[in-house]
Amino acid sequence: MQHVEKPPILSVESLRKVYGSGAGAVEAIGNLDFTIGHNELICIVGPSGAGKTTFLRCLSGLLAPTSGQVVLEGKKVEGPPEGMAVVLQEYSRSLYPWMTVYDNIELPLKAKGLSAGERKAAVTEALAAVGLSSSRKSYPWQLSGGMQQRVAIARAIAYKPKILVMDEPFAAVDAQTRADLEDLVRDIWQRLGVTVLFVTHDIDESVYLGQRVLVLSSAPTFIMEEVRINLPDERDQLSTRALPEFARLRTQVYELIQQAKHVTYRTQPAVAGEAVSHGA
Amino acid sequence: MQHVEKPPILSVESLRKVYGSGAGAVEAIGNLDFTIGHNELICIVGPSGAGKTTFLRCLSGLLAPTSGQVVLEGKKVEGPPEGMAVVLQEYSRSLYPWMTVYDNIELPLKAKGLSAGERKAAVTEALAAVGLSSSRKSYPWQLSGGMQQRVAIARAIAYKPKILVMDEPFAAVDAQTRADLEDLVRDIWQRLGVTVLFVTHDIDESVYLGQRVLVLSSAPTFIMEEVRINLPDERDQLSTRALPEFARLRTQVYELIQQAKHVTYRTQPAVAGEAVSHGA
Amino acid sequence: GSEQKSAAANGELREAHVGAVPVVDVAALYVGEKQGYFEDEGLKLNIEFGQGSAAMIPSLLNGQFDMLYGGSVNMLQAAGQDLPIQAVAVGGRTTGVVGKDHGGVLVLPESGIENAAGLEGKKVAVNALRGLHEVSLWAAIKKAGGDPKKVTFLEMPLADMGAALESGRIDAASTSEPFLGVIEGDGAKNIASLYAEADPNFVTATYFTSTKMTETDPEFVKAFVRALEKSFAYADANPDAVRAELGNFTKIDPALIDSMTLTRFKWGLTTEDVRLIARLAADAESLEDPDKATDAVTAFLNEQ
Amino acid sequence: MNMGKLPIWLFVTLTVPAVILALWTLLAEVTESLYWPSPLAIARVFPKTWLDGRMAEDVVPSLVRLAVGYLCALVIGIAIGLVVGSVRRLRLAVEPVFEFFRAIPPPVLVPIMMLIAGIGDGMKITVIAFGCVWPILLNTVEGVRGIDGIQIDTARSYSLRPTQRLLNVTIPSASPKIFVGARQSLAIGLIMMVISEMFAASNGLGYNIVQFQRLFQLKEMWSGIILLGIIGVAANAIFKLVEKRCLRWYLGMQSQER
Amino acid sequence: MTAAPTQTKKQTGKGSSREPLLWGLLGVGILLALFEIVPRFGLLNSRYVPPLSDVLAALGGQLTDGGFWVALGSTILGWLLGLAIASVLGVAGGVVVASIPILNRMLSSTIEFLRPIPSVALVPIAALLFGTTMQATLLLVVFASFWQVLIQVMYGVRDIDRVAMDTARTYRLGAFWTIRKVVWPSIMPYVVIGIRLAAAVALILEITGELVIGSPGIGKLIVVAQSSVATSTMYALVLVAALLGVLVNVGTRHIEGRVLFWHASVRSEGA
Ligand SMILES: Nc1ncnc2c1ncn2[C@@H]1O[C@H](COP(=O)(O)OP(=O)(O)OP(=O)(O)O)[C@@H](O)[C@H]1O
Ligand SMILES: Nc1ncnc2c1ncn2[C@@H]1O[C@H](COP(=O)(O)OP(=O)(O)OP(=O)(O)O)[C@@H](O)[C@H]1O
Ligand SMILES: [Mg+2]
Ligand SMILES: [Mg+2]
Repeated sequence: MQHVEKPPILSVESLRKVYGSGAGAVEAIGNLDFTIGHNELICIVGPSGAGKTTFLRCLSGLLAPTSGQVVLEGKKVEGPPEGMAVVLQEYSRSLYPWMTVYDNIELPLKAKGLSAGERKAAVTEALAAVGLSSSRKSYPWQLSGGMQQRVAIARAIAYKPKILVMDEPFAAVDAQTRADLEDLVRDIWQRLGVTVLFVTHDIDESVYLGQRVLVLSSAPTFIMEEVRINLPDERDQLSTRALPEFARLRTQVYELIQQAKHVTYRTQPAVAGEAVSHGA
Repeated sequence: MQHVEKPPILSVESLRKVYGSGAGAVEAIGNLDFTIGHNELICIVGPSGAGKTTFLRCLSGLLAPTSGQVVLEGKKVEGPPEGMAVVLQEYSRSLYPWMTVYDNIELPLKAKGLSAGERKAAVTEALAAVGLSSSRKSYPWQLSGGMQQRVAIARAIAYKPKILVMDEPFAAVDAQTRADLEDLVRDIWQRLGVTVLFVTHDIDESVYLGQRVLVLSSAPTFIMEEVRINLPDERDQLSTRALPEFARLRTQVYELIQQAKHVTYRTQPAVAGEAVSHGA
Repeated sequence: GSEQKSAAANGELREAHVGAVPVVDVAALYVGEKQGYFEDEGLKLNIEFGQGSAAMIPSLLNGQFDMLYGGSVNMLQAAGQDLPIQAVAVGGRTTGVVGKDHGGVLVLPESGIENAAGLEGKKVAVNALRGLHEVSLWAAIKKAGGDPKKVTFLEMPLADMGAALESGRIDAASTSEPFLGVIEGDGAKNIASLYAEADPNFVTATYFTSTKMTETDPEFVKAFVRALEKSFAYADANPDAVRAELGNFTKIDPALIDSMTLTRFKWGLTTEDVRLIARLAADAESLEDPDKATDAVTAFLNEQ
Repeated sequence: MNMGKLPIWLFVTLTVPAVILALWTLLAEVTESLYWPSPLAIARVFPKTWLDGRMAEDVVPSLVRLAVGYLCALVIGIAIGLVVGSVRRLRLAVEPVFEFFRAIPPPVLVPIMMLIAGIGDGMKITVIAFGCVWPILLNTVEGVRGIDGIQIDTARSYSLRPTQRLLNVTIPSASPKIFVGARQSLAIGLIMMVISEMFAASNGLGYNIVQFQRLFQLKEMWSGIILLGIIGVAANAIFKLVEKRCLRWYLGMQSQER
Repeated sequence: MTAAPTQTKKQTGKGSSREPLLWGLLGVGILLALFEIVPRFGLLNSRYVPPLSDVLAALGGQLTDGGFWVALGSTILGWLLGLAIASVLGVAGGVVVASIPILNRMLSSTIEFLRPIPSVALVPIAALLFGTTMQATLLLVVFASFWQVLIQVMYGVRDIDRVAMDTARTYRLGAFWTIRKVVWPSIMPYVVIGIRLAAAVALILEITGELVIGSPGIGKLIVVAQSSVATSTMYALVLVAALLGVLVNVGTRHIEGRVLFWHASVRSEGA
């Protein structure tokens, strides 16, 4: 496929995932094959039920692929790899109700072996970044949906991962907060050299954030198209979004998604011409 | 406040909600006071953690307000009123994991006393409307996030309520599906004469859908502004969103939300001048 | 805690752990202790109560108990199954007086049952199936001309028989003091003195120990037996002392104690006493090989 | 595929029992205690003890009582548990009462039951049901209490009728916990079966075990215990089948691929 | 963390800390009243089930008796010790067995085999190993109550939220933190029931053990009372045992309110 400039940190090799077996089997991922470079910011978009979450679960070692593999820094992923933080789509269930917001964010840091002082600094900073400093002593179930989601994001940020994987992380927050968080992600990405994989349904967001946008087809999914985002590296909410190139890209992605709904990967050379040629 | 043309179906009277008591108390709703007419489509926007979900819970009788009341068709709401369907923000937890998608949607219809034939027709239609006809026999936990959300929507639609209350119902679906569902809601609203209350974080969506957009301040919340959407009743995704009036309205709402983050209702005449004058 | 203290105080006294059940017979031990008979032999008694020998024999075998008081039939059954135990002395005995014994079979007056033979076809409660009561009852029934095989025996704790009898759930209750007196007092009729009818010299209970004990420490066993003999003699002569002790180690109502029929503290246990019980037990299908059991359990007695 | 799995299955299920048996045999041979007969000796007495008539006369009646008692406990435990779990104040009031009864040892309790339920099968079934009911009851109560608030809210907002709520929401939601209680009770039922037959019985598996013990027929007693264990394993297998059917959704959900 | 329970307690409002106790007292009060009324009015023969007032009188007699207190002390000691051992073993074993599928499958038949073994059958072995000491009874107590906790915990592990576990895995919390901060709180509702079930079983076996084997405790006093036709005294002793059981309930409920404040079962009742 397209050329990746930076040395690859992650390569996905003919990944395929089928849930269940026999008559009730659901093929979620048809075939995924691509690489991601160091410190890239990749956005993934695709129709609802395409297989994005499934892909992220395979990538983060939570789910064993049916065939194919994910190779991270030269090692095959078989369990959750070190230095990766994942914000799961089910954010509210990923927070532990028996811990305060603060403790929820601190826990992975404890496991990582940070000292008390470092932990405190990291948690406080992350909470401030998502605008929840005042809720640190609350329990997750005392927070609104959007606040819970931000706690999950704060936990991932405080972890200072090498790879940050986020599954629709801003779905439940308002437009203003969303914009702030988008800038936060880009900032972290640029400042800390993190590699970011970002699943979203917001087309503008994918264009605004990413260096590349992968458009997935509906399940069983494959990469329908890869859109390079040739926007300047310095982006900001007002000016970047006003660029004509931005408008062009978002229209391009939008149209691809509209197509994506009707295209799926078929292992047998059956009907959809494009899909087959792509898969082969 | 503003004048409502249609006879009110619902009036919210100095509603206030404080979670907990004593030192740990959180005031979610400062003061809400407004009415909704028959067959109106109201969108509610506001910062994350404002109190939107809290308000919807009070309105639907799931939560007792601290003071004030909600009056529906002349009766004070004290428990979930009949003829109302609610799509909760925690959509995935609102589906019963022990029932298939089909059964989940059918259950409320049974409660309503529909005959088997009617139920079947209603469920099938609703499933088709949200694009999940092929998943009717799956269990909710076998679906992707967006699919689960669509099941919750299908359940509300199949119920054919008089009042439809939706809390960020399209947060987890892709742009294309979202557009389809938006049109579905408007279609139902127009065709069946339903009154709709719709909480969203998507500003475009609120403008595209609503007749009025209520902008809430951050918690403790009150109505910061009410924006009338004077767009033609016949809307469609391409042409309506291209109207200059649409652009103006979305900018207006966007700016209001940016303000909203910094304004809260204070019972004591303390600082924020506007808030107090509004509450008084 | 208290054991160690007293052992330290009387350095020369050997502690004798005796397992028993809280019944009249055991009063002999308390009487003897009070009279100093055991101290004279260099022993200090430490009596512990349990529910029955089946659960206590393991503790005897592992050395927790030095001596056990238990039903004679039980002892034979254990010996019959090759458990290494030895009878050392008599524990209790029938009074030998029909109608005035410490064990009896009670029926409701209106039941029309007149004697042991009348139990045929009836439900009779005993405190342990194939135990002392059932074995002696078989003998009593046979003596009265009945067929014990036609009797339905049911197992029931002594304490619960009164209620069951009164409500008609059982037809007869084979019980012993103090329950005997209580239920009789409530109006039940005593139709058979089962021990006395089985044999006027019937040994109801014995003291026994482990074979290992008789081999490793026969002196202790002999000392215990000597002290016990004196205790029996004293108890036989002074029933009031026995009644007084009963008030101390049981919770029996004082009024009841005065009217209770006591066991007969007659000393002496011979191989023939044991064999008789073994035969009766075998007749009652409760023991397989009476001679083998007798021989096994009386080895120590015979050495004397 | 199945042929290939069989040896693995055999290995997995039989290794631990085999090791335990071996150790036991070794221990028995070394200590030569009458109280620890070797499995070989037990196996030798087993057929004569249980297969000659006792199966029909003792084991079957016991199992019938067990089944009846267990089913009663199931019905009563779930019914009371659903009510008590739903009404907080009722729960607060009756829970100590439950504990009160639960703490009474059967040797004391059975005689009281004899006063009420007689000495026949009724009493024995009552004793079994009494023992089995608590794990079911407690787990049902907790199951009902622990239902996700959102699930209840959904039921309320769609105005489900009480029976519909009970059948479609409360019971399924509590069912994983109810099944834990039912599983616990399975073993307790067997134990209570033995205990119930210590009183006023003249047949039954438990009755025989107690008699063997009383008569110092220890090999026979152990064979009875082994039989109990076998029944336990068999009952559990049946239980698992039922659970698999009733909790298909739950097991599917929890055992999703990770 | 420590501040939390008070915070939630406040939320439940209306002097709720005392309210459960009042309801509990009401329940027990009605029960005790029944115990007085039923024998008094001859619904049950008062010789065999004496009315409460007689039992209380007998209890009064016991309370002044030093031997009773010693016995009660050793019963409580044996009981709590056995319960503690069973709980620790049960929780540890349950977590280990349930979280390692192969171990689970290898052990399941053995567990099912051992569970229904009645403790009465184990009496001789316990007595053989330990005689009439406390340990013999302790063995019975632990053996019987262990299974309750074990099964409860095994099911608790099965019920851990998948997403919660996935989160722990992605952050590589490791066995220590995962068990301490994720598994343990998740299975807590199950553990509480397990310990409550085990507490009653342990108490029953402690007393039965004393009763049958003759190890020290109130069970032994029950034997003496039973064989002495001292029915009221016997029921007084049983009443003591039952009240210990009620104490368990009060205790676990208190603990539950503290450690499960976050759980739906506690939270929903507060609102
Ligand atoms: N546990 C499961 N068992 C069976 N099928 C599943 C399971 N989980 C997901 N699927 C199926 O796999 C497909 C992809 O699901 P996935 O969650 O990856 O979608 P997604 O792209 O994340 O969608 P969304 O944007 O709605 O979250 C869906 O068709 C879904 O029905
Ligand atoms: N159970 C609770 N206990 C205490 N505080 C709560 C509780 N639920 C909500 N709150 C608080 O009330 C406020 C409003 O919450 P609400 O869920 O209504 O917000 P929202 O407007 O729906 O936000 P979002 O858009 O993020 O869903 C928040 O500050 C939240 O912390
Ligand atoms: Mg997804
Ligand atoms: Mg909300």
